[in-house]
Parts: sequence; structure tokens; C-alpha cells
Amino acid sequence: MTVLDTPAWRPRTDAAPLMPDPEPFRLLGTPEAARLDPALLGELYGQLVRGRRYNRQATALTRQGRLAVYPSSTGQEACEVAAALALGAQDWLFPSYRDTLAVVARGVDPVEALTLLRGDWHTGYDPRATRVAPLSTPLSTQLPHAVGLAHAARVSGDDVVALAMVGDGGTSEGDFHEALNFAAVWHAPVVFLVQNNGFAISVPLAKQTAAPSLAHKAVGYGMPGRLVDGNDVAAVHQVLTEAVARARAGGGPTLVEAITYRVEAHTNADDATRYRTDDEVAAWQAHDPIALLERELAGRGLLDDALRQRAADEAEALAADLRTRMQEEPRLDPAELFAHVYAEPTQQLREQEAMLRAELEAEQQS
Amino acid sequence: MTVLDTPAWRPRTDAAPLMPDPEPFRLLGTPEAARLDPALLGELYGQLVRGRRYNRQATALTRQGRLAVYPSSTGQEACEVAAALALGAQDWLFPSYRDTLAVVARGVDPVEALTLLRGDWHTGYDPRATRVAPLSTPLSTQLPHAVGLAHAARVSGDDVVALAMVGDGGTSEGDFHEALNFAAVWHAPVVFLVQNNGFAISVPLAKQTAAPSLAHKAVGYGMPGRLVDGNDVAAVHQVLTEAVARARAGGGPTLVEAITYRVEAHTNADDATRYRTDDEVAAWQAHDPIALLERELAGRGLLDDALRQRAADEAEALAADLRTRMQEEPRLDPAELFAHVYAEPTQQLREQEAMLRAELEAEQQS
Amino acid sequence: MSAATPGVAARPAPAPAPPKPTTMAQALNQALRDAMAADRSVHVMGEDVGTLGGVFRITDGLAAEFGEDRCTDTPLAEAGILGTAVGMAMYGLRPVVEMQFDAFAYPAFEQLVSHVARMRNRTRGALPLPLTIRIPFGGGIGGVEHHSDSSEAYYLHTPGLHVVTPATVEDAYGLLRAAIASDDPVVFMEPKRLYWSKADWSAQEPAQVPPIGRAVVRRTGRSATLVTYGPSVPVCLEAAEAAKEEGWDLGVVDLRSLVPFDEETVAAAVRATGRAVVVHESSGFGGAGAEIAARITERCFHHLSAPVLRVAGFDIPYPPPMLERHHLPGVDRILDAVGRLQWEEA
Amino acid sequence: MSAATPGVAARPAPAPAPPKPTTMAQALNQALRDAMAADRSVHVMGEDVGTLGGVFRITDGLAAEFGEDRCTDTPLAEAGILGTAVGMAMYGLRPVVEMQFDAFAYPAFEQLVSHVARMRNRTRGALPLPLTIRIPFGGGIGGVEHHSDSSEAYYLHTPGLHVVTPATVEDAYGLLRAAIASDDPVVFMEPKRLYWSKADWSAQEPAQVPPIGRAVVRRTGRSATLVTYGPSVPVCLEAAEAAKEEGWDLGVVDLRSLVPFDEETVAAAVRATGRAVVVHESSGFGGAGAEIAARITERCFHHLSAPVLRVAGFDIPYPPPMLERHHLPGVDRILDAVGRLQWEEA
Ligand SMILES: Cc1ncc(C[n+]2csc(CCOP(=O)(O)OP(=O)(O)O)c2C)c(N)n1
Ligand SMILES: Cc1ncc(C[n+]2csc(CCOP(=O)(O)OP(=O)(O)O)c2C)c(N)n1
Ligand SMILES: [Mg+2]
Ligand SMILES: [Mg+2]
Repeated sequence: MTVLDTPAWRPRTDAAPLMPDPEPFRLLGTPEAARLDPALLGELYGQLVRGRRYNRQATALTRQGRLAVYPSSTGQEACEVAAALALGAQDWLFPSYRDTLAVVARGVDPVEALTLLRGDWHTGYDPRATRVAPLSTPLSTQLPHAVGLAHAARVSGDDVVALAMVGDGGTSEGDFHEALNFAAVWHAPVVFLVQNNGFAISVPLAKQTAAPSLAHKAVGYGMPGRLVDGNDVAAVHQVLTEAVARARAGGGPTLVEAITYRVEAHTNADDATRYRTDDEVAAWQAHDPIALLERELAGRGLLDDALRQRAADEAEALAADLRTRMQEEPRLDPAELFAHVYAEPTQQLREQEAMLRAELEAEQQS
Repeated sequence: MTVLDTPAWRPRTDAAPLMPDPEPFRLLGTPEAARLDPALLGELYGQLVRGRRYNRQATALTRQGRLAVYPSSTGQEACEVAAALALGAQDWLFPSYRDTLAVVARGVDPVEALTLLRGDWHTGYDPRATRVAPLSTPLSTQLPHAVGLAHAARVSGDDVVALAMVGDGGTSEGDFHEALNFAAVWHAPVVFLVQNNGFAISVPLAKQTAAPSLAHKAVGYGMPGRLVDGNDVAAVHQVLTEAVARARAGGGPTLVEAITYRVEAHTNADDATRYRTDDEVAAWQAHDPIALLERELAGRGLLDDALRQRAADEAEALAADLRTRMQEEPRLDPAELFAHVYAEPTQQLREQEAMLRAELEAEQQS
Repeated sequence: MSAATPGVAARPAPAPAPPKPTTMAQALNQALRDAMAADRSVHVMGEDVGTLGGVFRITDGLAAEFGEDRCTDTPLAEAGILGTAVGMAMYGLRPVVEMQFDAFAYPAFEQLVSHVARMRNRTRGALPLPLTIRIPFGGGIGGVEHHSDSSEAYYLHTPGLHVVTPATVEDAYGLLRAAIASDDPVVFMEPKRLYWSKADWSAQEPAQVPPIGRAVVRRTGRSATLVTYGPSVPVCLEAAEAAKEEGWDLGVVDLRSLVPFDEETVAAAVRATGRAVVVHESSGFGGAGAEIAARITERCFHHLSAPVLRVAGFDIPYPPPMLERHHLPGVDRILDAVGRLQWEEA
Repeated sequence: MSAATPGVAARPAPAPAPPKPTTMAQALNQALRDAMAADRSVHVMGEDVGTLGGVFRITDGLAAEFGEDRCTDTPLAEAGILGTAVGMAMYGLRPVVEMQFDAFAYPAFEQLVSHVARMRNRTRGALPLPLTIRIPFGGGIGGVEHHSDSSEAYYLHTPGLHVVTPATVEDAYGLLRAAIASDDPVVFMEPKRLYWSKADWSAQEPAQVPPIGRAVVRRTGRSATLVTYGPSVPVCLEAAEAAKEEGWDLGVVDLRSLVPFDEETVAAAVRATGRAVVVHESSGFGGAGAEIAARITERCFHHLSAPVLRVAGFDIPYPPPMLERHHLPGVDRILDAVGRLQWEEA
């Protein structure tokens, strides 16, 4: 008998099935794409076009001073849309600060989704009602939330999966590690979607990790890792749908890395020319998620004028609605600052509120 | 041209060479052991025996109230000793709170190594002079320090490797993740030694991780992972020596998981019967690191009375010295509390020191 | 059943038991047990809280009684513990998190400050977090470095958190029940050197739950008022006893709750004497005592015969075991401060 | 050459330049550049500090001038950044860490409190950590959640750290040079809304390095004293100007350093007027103002005609951009507080 037969050392999980295929999974343009449901492709197409338009409109709103800031997901719409569509109504989405589009694609009111970035409050929608967590500004901190929620649902016997989104940069945070580890140990029904868009603000992936891929991190937690072409909306949708189904069936968490590209600057406040070339951007634009899908649709004779038109109309309607409603000044009540700190305001908060009210009255009178 | 030919996606490191062999590396009792240098085996043997005695003496000192607490490394001496011996004089050791023995094996005065646990100060030795960082109580926090120091040495052109020790429980902390990632990205000359002793206080490994092994985490950072029988001192020594050499040669960091067992309770204050069986302990004691080495030495005709006697004598000498010197009351100056907070005490600290001095004088006079 | 619905009591309420000698540790354990029995959404989690029952045995027996899903040994990662607890609370559970020692709560600081304290406010009240974070704090038990911190000042400066700390066996039970019942996050600071303090007591069910935010006058006095909390309460009571020899009649206010802060009780007690000393164990500079002293002064200035003084730990990292007695505010240091309350000018 | 030896200046000191309009951001950039040129052991590190030059451009051009090993874009992990910087400082380098925004320093809290603040003390002086941690702080720039925190109260309550904050272009340069030159860890809080404030100034080499720990009287006054720091200094100066209309002659003390705290300068200024208002942006409860007010009261009690009052941010999470102006202490709120200094009783 050797040391390794002792009770404390047992061969644990087999690593091989957890390892990602180093070649990102793709569907569009491959023979398998032929099996894809035209209705699904049509829906994905509509959502992509709508998403692109939403990004464009939101960016325009920053120029008009209607938004404080907007981190655009232009170029990443395939991931945003697929994440939203992979979930059932009872499931929860945990977006990062860049994922307003996923929130909108999940059905949250587009104006409410922008509350944070407009600056009238921190979160504009009701997370419980929409089953969408607040957009998370501190990177990766939303990941343990997703794990805890999924775990809570599981121990409550409820059929709920959580899908959490994070960027390539966010994978370097300790919270990423702790969340994945808890998820694996607890076998929580959660899917982690890393959008590897090549940059964390100005920092390229090579300064962020030396790993073969971010998906390879999965094996270190004992969960499967999958690598997918993040601009191939059909592929992302399929990989996420499988991961959600696996979680739902009690199969535990999955880590998905989607390789994509942030076509615009980090936010409207950023100058991306300081850290990357126009050529690089152009190369990625040649592999635009909408273009890839259009090519597929066209190849299968599905890209008719009706589809195009419907997509364009829906996108314009969304943008027009957004434009109109964002022109309205938001209803602001400074006294609300004190309303939600606690269930009941403390005596000190009541005094501070009274002081502010007196000031506001004095202001109005002068 | 597909998306994946674009500048941002290049095949990164190949994962295969990073993957640990799922069977822990062993030497003792294998044919390869025949090639091991008898002098090295003799030295390792002496250190193991000395280390076991040191653990026993320190535990005895807790019962006499001479130490506030002692987290024993009994059963883990092979890792402790091998870690110390794998390093050159110019290298740095970053021990966790359980690794007093590694500190002593590296040559630090055994009484100074116990300052923290005796309670007369926090660290008793000079880290710069000994190139041993303070025993780290907050788990895993020493790992980024090791990476930073190794990186600093490298960018300064100095030949210095850092070896950092951590427990299986410590691998769950965010600091573990961040340290390994920085090390890999910076290609820092650092070796991480995880002593997987099966428990974090009462929590067994299965509640800590679902990974195939802790060594498998390496691939997610892009560094090689190695799994070794942590009770096989020759194997641990060889694996660490190779990793140190690799780091020194500019090959970057390595993660080593040594599988071992904490034979005693977590500390003298812990009651291990609450969470594990005597059988489990007994099974591991049958695979004791000293016994394993003795079997090897005996098989090669190297375990003569002289070796045994020398080892026992050295161990007794160490224990006797420790006993004697630990009976002395440590020199304590309460005013020292104010001496090292800053290079220069602030005015407030000077006033507080004056107050304390006045109190002490009043105490003496009464 | 959705976990958001508080569960029905899993067992009948225990018959009121006669008071018997009980330690604070036992009362805390009882509070957890009763809360878990009364409400299925209460979940206990942390390092070693399950099989071991916690390094201080506060969670002893809970895993056996309620199962590992209700009392869970987590992986060793404090940010992960608190972060997952946030998610559980988002789903409607009432997690009770144990941080093993005060200094080991620091890795969870971002989750605490950026999420726990803000989620209700962030979501306009839609997502309250009924979370209790138990943190054993303070020194006096001969702990090595990082085992004796007093971190309450960090928490009380963080809007959105309640911060409470018991000083008696009875309050330990009542305040912990109240904390768990609260729909707001509560940082529950347990004075670890009082874990083994005893009183004749037994739990009443339905629990006598004192509202969070009420200070209590432990002793009325006419000469000066000691304002304190947690581990320093017994020290102040001892000082008040010793002060009689000097001819001082000292009152003692036990804050119990740092946030919300009970200004009325404190101000009334201080106005009655015109002199106050604030006592706590953590470092004085920027400590809780600063807020208390400043606030008393703002409210009671014209009633004060002397400045409000503070007796606190020195402005140094917590000392090693053999030197900690010099750091901790003791009876003599408190009496010295009382002596400096400018009696000649009274 | 070991990195422990400060390097020889890599280039000759620049000839003194004539003062020219300079922003605080430029002065900070110049301070880093000059410190790196003067001492090879100075290393700048953080998120986006290299190629981009930092989101506020404070590190602009440093990577190009000194190389990526001296000005390093790190992975995105604040605990890792500070933790590796600790190791670099252990080896003898002088790391200057940038935290991108105040709230994103929280993940590094454990490294800061448990190691940065304690390493010198832990090792009886053998292992000082000459580390500078730059943290842009405060609001007023329309930042969304987590971009406007004021976290100085957490740091000033942590023994072993120096905490400084400049309010002028000149001090930004001088204090940053002093922080980098210090053998102790310095938390260097940069008032981000003053980044674009301008003055006629140019760096002198050898640097005029003011000692850390000295407050400065920005304006003498006879009626009352405003005690403040960082982003609130210009607001207080404006208030003092406006107060003239009300017939008040207000002094303004700029603390510059919260730790060490310059009691002499503050006490002298307050004694001269007998009235004081402490002003800062962070939440009042348990904020820096509590310590300052308590301390002034302890030292100046019999010189005070009124309690020391505080004007601070409300005890709420930092508001969204559209509401932040209601939170920030402005001229009116300061003058209101001055008006409450019980003038009738003077
Ligand atoms: C904890 C934390 N640190 C720093 C930041 C500042 N910050 C905002 S976005 C960003 C880069 C994020 O990169 P990545 O995770 O790749 O997401 P992406 O922006 O590409 O979507 C940084 C550093 C933050 N929001 N949170
Ligand atoms: C950050 C932190 N959290 C919690 C603790 C309390 N603690 C001390 S030892 C220990 C278990 C450590 O387990 P492991 O890492 O496996 O090391 P071992 O004790 O087995 O050597 C815990 C939880 C700590 N020291 N630091
Ligand atoms: Mg990115
Ligand atoms: Mg262990």
C-alpha cells in the first residue's frame, strides 16, 4: 500500500472532459449551420440589428449630454444577445457594466436599463421582477452573487439558472476565482460567460493572462471550459443554451469564453488610438457578427427584404423610442437620497433630510 | 479568413505541457531512487528527524504555556525540509503560518522563528538578513509578496528565486489566483508549493475544491503544474529543485502540489476528533515521511547506527537548546510598541508613549 | 415553495426554561438555533461552521440539526463567502455569515462596502439584503497577530450597514435575533473575550427582540458618564465601582448599537453629569470614540464642564500577546481620564 | 547593482523653468517623472498606467520614457497590484501604485491593513515598506456609482499608514515627491475634481519637498476657522470670501496630511477664533471630521465659544451624478454652519 491509497487521496475528477477544445467553436459558415432552425436565426438576426442600433443610439446620447457615459458593446452584440436568449423566464442574468444590451435583449425597458449611465439613479429596473441583477461596476463582484443566487435556488428546490457575464480583464480579479470555486464545490446551476474582447480598457490580453485560453481556467475548478467564436451568434447561443441546460439538469457550472472584439473605444470618454491600430479594428470589423450571420442567411436564401426590413424597422422603433424618452428630464427628488439607505431612516438621516429640504425651500424662495 | 485569424486571437500557450501528471510523482521505493545521492538522502534524513523533534518540542512548549499556540507540521516534515533545502542562499522563502519548520530548516534561529507563536513580538528574525519573509497568518496574502519580490529581483538583474508556501485551503483565496496570474504574466522566478494536507482546520479537501487536483490549476495561468507525493522527501526535493532551477533559468513560475497529511490537530487548541477518524490518521502514519525514507535507506544499506545516532543527537541538541532558551523570559519593553509604527513616531504616538511610561512608573512605585 | 417565503417553524417553540448559568457563546448558539428553527430561510455559512461548529463553537450542533445546506462549511475565501451570501439574500434567504476572526473579514471589504451596504439603496428598495455578518472582534485572549483587531470604525463609517455589539449574555441573544430578523444588513461584532462570560439566563420564545439602535444605561451616575460598548462595558462597570473610592459616582452607557446611534440616550446621560469619557478598545485615532465625542459635544456643549475625553487603544497595530495588556484600556486608564475632567473648574 | 540601492539620476536635473499655467494632473505627472529620473528604484504600476498613461493621464509618457518595467500595466486585480508592490518594496524598490478609482481600492484592503500598514512594525523596523498608493478620490465629476467615493476615514484609522492629500498644484507636486521619498507607506489621495485646476507653477529640482504632516493656514481669520483638506479646500476659500458679506472673517486651514495630524497648527488657528467648522466631502458619521472635531475640543475646550461643527457629505451611499450636488458640502452649507456657531453668546 502506498501513500496514495490512503483515505485522503482519491483520484478526483478526470481532467480530460473539462478541457476546452483549443479551437473556438463555430457554426456559421460550417456544414452544421445547415441544421440551424431558420426561425431562431431570424430572431437572432433581428436582435443583432436591434442591438447594434441600440449601441449607436446610446453613444449618440452621450454626445448630446443625455448619458453620463456609455460603454458600448458594438462588435460584441452576438454575446450580448445570445446571453439573454439562452435563459428562461425564471432564470437570472448577472450583467457587467458593459452589458446594458443583454439587459435590454432580456426584455428590460431600454430607458430603465440606462438609468445608471444617465445618472438619475444607480439601477432603474427592479431586479426581482426582471430577474436581472444590477449592472455591476466593480468588476467581477457580480460573479459570487450569481453563484449564491443559483445555490439558493437549488437548495430551495427551484428551477433557476444564473448566467453571469464578465470581461477578459475581470478574470484576473480574486472574485472570479472565488466565484468559480464556490460554484464548482456547490455544484451550483450557474454559467459564466467571459467576453474576451481583447482589451481591458487599454490593456491587451497578453498582459492579462499567459493561459492557453481563459476557458482553460475551468479545469482548475473542476468544471468544463468551452471556447467559442464570440462573433458567431449561433455558436454562442448554442454553447450557452447547452450550458444552461446542463446546469438546469443538475450538471453544475460551466465556464464559457467567447472570443470577440470591442470595436468602439472603452467608453465615449476613452481614446482607443492610444493603444491599438486602426488596422486591428478594421480586421475585426471584417468579421462583424451581423455580417457573419447575414452571409449565412444569404447562403441559405433566408436573407430576404422582409427580414431585413423588419429588423431595420424594429431597430429604428427602439432607437426612436429611446431618443424621445431620453429627451425628457428624469423625475428627480433629492429627498429620495435618504429613502433607501435602510428600511427605516435613522434619526441622523431624518435630520439630514430635513436640512436638505429646508435648503431646497430656501433655494426656491430666493 | 475567419474571425480567428485576426490579430487579437492567436493560439497561445499549448496546454499539454502544463498539465500535471495525475499520478503524484514518487521516488522512494521506485527504481529511480537508486540514482539518488546517498549524501543528499543522509542530509534529508537528518533534517526530517530534526524536524519531527522540533515539532514535538514546540508542541510540548504550548502545554507548558511557553508558546501561545503552535500549528504543528508533524507528518508534513518532508515538504517543510525540502522547501528549505531547494533554495540557494540568495533566494527567498515565503512561509505560511504553519511553516516554522521550513524557516528553521533554512537556518533561522529556532527561538527567533517562534517569536510570533510565543507572543513577545510578531516576527523574531530579520527577513532581509535571512531572506525569509515573516510567517504569514492571513492565508495566501504572502503569495503576491513572493511574486513581487521575485519580479523586483528579476528586473534588477539579480539572481533570486522566491519559493512561497500555502495550504490546500489557502488555494481558495483570491490572493492565490492573483498571485499566480501575476507570476505567469510577469514570468517571475517564483515557485508555489501547495501543501495539500487534506484539511483546512476541519474542512476536508472535497469541500474546498472540485478540481482534478490543485496542481491542475496551473494550466489556467499558463504555468506548469506538478503533483508530488508530499511524504516522499526525495520526490518533493527533486520537484522543487527542478522548479527553482527552471525559475532561475528564466523559465518562469511553477505550481507544485504536494499531497501530505496533517497528523496532529490544526493547532494545540483544536480538537481534530470532531471531524476525522483515528483510522484515517493511522493510515497516514503508516506512510510517514521518515518511515518511507528509512525504508529506502535500509533497502540500500545506508541506514546504519551512525546515521541514526547522528540524526537523533542533532535532533536532541536542537530540542534541548529550544527548551533551555524558551524557559528564559523574553526581554520585553512595552515602549517598543511605539518604536516601529513609522520611521519617526508621530506627535500622537510620542504622547501615548509618555503616558504609558508614566503608568509603568506609577505601577512600579506602588 | 420559494425560499423568499419565510418558512414555517420546523418545530414547536420550546417551553420557557428557567434561567441557568449561560455563557455568551451559548446564548449566541441558542439565538442561531432558534432563528433557524423559526425561519427556514435562515442559513448559516462560513469557515468551519459546520462539522466543527466554529472555532469558538458558536455554531455548534447546527449542521447536525438543520443539515449541511442550512449550516455550510464554505471554501476558505471570505470575499466569496460574503459575495455568495449576497446572492443568496438576493434570492430571499437570510444568510448569517461567520467571519472567523476580525482581521479575516478584510478580504470581504469590497463586497461589504460596495454591495452589502448599497444594494437596497442602489435598487430603490427593490433588493434589500437581510444579511447578518458575525465578526468576533477585539483582544484580550492572547491571540497572535491578526486575531485581535477591532474593525468597527470601518463599518460604522459605511452608510447602509447597521453595526451592533452585545456586552451581556442577554443582549447577545436578543441582538443576534434582532439582527437576523432585520431586513437590513447587520454587522454583528462579537466581543470574543466575553464569549465565556456567564449570566443566569435562558431564552424566551417568542424571542424578546430588542430593537436595534437603543443604547442602555447600565449604571446611572452623577459625577461623569462613561460611554462605551462591547468588550469595554465590563471594564467600565469595574471602573465605576473602583471610582467610588475616589468619591466619583460614574454612570455607564452601553451603546449596543453604533449604527443606528442612540443620541437621545447618550445625550441625556451626559447632560445629567456634564462630563463624559468615551471608552473603546480599537485605536483611538479616527475610531468610534471620535464620532461619539464629537456628537456629544455638538449636542451637549453648554452642559459640558470639561471636554469629552477618550480612552482607547493606542494608535499602533494590535500588540503581540505578551504586550496587549498595555494597549487595552483598563480601569486605571479610565480613572486617570476621569481625573482629567477638570474637576477644579466644576 | 541591487535594486535596494537608489539608482543614480539617469539624466541631469532640468534647469529651473519659469512658472507657467499647470494643472494638478500635470504637476502629479511631473512629480512621478522627476522621482523616477532621480531614483531608479521608483516603479509605477497599476491598471492602464503604461500605454494609456492612466485614465486621468497622471502617468502619461512614463512608460515611453522609462520603459515598461518601470511603468507597468498590471493585470486587473487590485489586491494583486498592492500585494506584488509589497513584495517589490520588500526587495528594496519604491513602488508607486495607482488605484484607478477610490472604490476600486477596496479589493486591496486586506493587503493594505494587514501588510502595508504593519510590515515595519511586525519586523521591528527591519522591513520598512517605502510604498506610495495613489488613490483618486471624491466626487463632483459626474461619475457613476463607485467612481466618487471618499475613503480616507478607513485609511486614517489604520496605524502604520500616512494619509495625505493635496489641494493645490504646488502641493500636488511637493507632497507626491515627499510621499515617494518617504520610507513609510503613504496613501496619497488625489482630489480628482481638482485634477484640472490650474496655477502658475513649475517644478524645481532638487525638489522642494515639504515634510509630510504639516498643515498650512491658507487664510487667517478672526471670526471662525474652517478646517478642511483636499477637494474641500477651494470650497472653503470660496465660503470665506462669501462670508465677508455677512461680516465674518473666516480662517481656512488646509490639513494636507491627515496622518500625521498637525495638531499645533490646527489648535493655534482655532484658539485664535474660538470657533471652528470642519468641512469634508465624505460621509460625516465616523469620518475624518469626527476625529478632527474631537481632537480640537480636547485641546481647545476652554477657548471654544461654540461646539466644533461639521459639514460633511450625508450618511448615504454616494449619490448618482444628477443628485450629487445636493450631497457635496457647498458654500451655503458651510455658511449655514458658521451661522450656527452661537454668535449671540459670544
Ligand atoms: C474592481 C474594479 N477595478 C477597476 C475598475 C475600472 N475599470 C472599469 S472597466 C475596466 C476594464 C474592464 O475590462 P474587461 O473586464 O476586459 O471588460 P471590458 O471593458 O472589455 O468589457 C476597468 C479596469 C472597475 N470597474 N472595477
Ligand atoms: C484570510 C484568512 N482567513 C482565515 C484564517 C483562519 N485560518 C487559519 S488556518 C486556517 C485553515 C488553513 O488551511 P490550509 O490552507 O489548508 O492550511 P493548513 O492549516 O492545512 O496548513 C484558517 C481558516 C486565516 N488565517 N486567514
Ligand atoms: Mg475586455
Ligand atoms: Mg490544509
